[in-house]
Amino acid sequence: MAANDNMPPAMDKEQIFGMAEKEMEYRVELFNKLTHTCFNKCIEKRYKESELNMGENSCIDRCVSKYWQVTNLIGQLLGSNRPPM
Amino acid sequence: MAANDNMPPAMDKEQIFGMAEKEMEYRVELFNKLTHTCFNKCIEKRYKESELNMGENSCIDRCVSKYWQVTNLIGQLLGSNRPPM
Amino acid sequence: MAANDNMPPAMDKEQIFGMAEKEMEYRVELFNKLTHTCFNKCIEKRYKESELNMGENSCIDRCVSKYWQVTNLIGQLLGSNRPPM
Amino acid sequence: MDKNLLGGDLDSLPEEDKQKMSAIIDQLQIRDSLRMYNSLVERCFTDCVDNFWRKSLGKQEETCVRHCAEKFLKLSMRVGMRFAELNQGVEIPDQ
Amino acid sequence: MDKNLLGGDLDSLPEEDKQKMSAIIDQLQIRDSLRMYNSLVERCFTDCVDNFWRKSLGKQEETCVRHCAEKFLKLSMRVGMRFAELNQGVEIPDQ
Amino acid sequence: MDKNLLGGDLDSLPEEDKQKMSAIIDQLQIRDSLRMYNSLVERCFTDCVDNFWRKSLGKQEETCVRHCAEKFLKLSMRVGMRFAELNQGVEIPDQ
Repeated sequence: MAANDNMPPAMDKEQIFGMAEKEMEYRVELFNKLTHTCFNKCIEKRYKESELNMGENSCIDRCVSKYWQVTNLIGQLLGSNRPPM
Repeated sequence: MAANDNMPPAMDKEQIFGMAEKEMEYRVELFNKLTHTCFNKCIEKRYKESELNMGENSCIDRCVSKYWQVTNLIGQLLGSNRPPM
Repeated sequence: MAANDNMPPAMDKEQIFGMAEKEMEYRVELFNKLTHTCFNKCIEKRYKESELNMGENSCIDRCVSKYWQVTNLIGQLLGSNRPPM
Repeated sequence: MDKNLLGGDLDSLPEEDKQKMSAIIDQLQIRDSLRMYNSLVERCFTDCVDNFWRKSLGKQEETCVRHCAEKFLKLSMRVGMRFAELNQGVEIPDQ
Repeated sequence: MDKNLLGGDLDSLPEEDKQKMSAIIDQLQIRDSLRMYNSLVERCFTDCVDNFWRKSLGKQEETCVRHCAEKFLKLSMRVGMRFAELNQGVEIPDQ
Repeated sequence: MDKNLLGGDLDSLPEEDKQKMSAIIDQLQIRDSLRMYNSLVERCFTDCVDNFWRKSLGKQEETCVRHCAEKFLKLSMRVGMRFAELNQGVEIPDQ
């Protein structure tokens, strides 16, 4: 940490962009895992039609809501005091 | 898009290499998913021998062919009018 | 390979850092796959308590040891004569 | 994934940084959509294709793949909407 | 993942390279811990949440998620210790 | 993965770009082969090792791992050949 003080500012900026990139990668991954997990939980695998039916739609809404809560809960356990996004 | 006009050419080139890299990552991932999926579909999990038998070999050929067709089919649905590679 | 001889040294250094980065990514991935695989093999999915019990603890130790051996075994098959890390 | 979910506060950055950030976001979106394509193919193939007696997709398999992909895209849009609401602190009304 | 498992021989490098290597390691660690967070959520959600009649997590689901995550973290630490021993050539005693 | 499947038209590029592109391809191939190694270990371990009463691999487990890995490598080569044919528009004969 102390070493930061005499690092060139260009290096610092590089790292800030690097951090922002990792943060965005995390959001993309969160969204993708959420989507695939709720697909597994809510969609019937026979694929008889291409529309989402009412049951699937409410399942999706509740799945997203519960996934969000689990993300927050585990975030607290991991000791990060910030929201998932 | 309009902003592109006054961007330095170096930036442009950077982006072209970035695009080419993503495209190649996509091909590597396609090939890996294809390989793992056809392994799951065609190979018996008891691993009694180290050779592929005749049944496994024809299964692999057809699996690759059908996977290719599914890639094209979903590519059309996604609105990209280009072949998978 | 021959082309390497007249490449600028800056390029060389870039590639060395690139190699080191891929090598570290490999170690991180090895560790993560090991962790998830041994979780799947050793932990009971009912999650009745938050402590690891004695049976789980010895299972984990043996799982890590066997995973290590499989990594070495497959490394030999792939023809790389170096240890997994 | 929607661009707005990636980075919200680009406006506060100086012009040069904004451009660089925007380029990073573009690259991530391209990579993400190519990965989504790959994982959608893998999922629908795995769920719909189980017969390897012929090398061509049967009519029933094709319909299954279409439905699978369309359901996935609709679900993905709905998840995106709900996700955006949660990010903005909107409560999802129960049932 | 522990920093020592990533790169052991940084000291032998010239100062400039050491800094660059150290920055690469930092970036990998940030990415790794964010990925671990994501995959832990996915695992514990998948194992613990199966009822979608309500939009809020039930008491039992919450306990299950806590236990799942705590077990994972303890296992991950133990795996890290055993892994480090194997890297240093220490034999794990059988029994 | 075979280099030819990654980028076919390098020859049309100017020398400097060709070198840069070639370096990108090299890096992707290294990463890909390390990932393949990792996923092969995970797959064969998961399929072949189920007994945790001892810390050493049994004879039967070792044979299983060998067969698993060898089958995977043979399958991977065959998939690569078929894949290359499809990329070049060659039809796979049905039968």
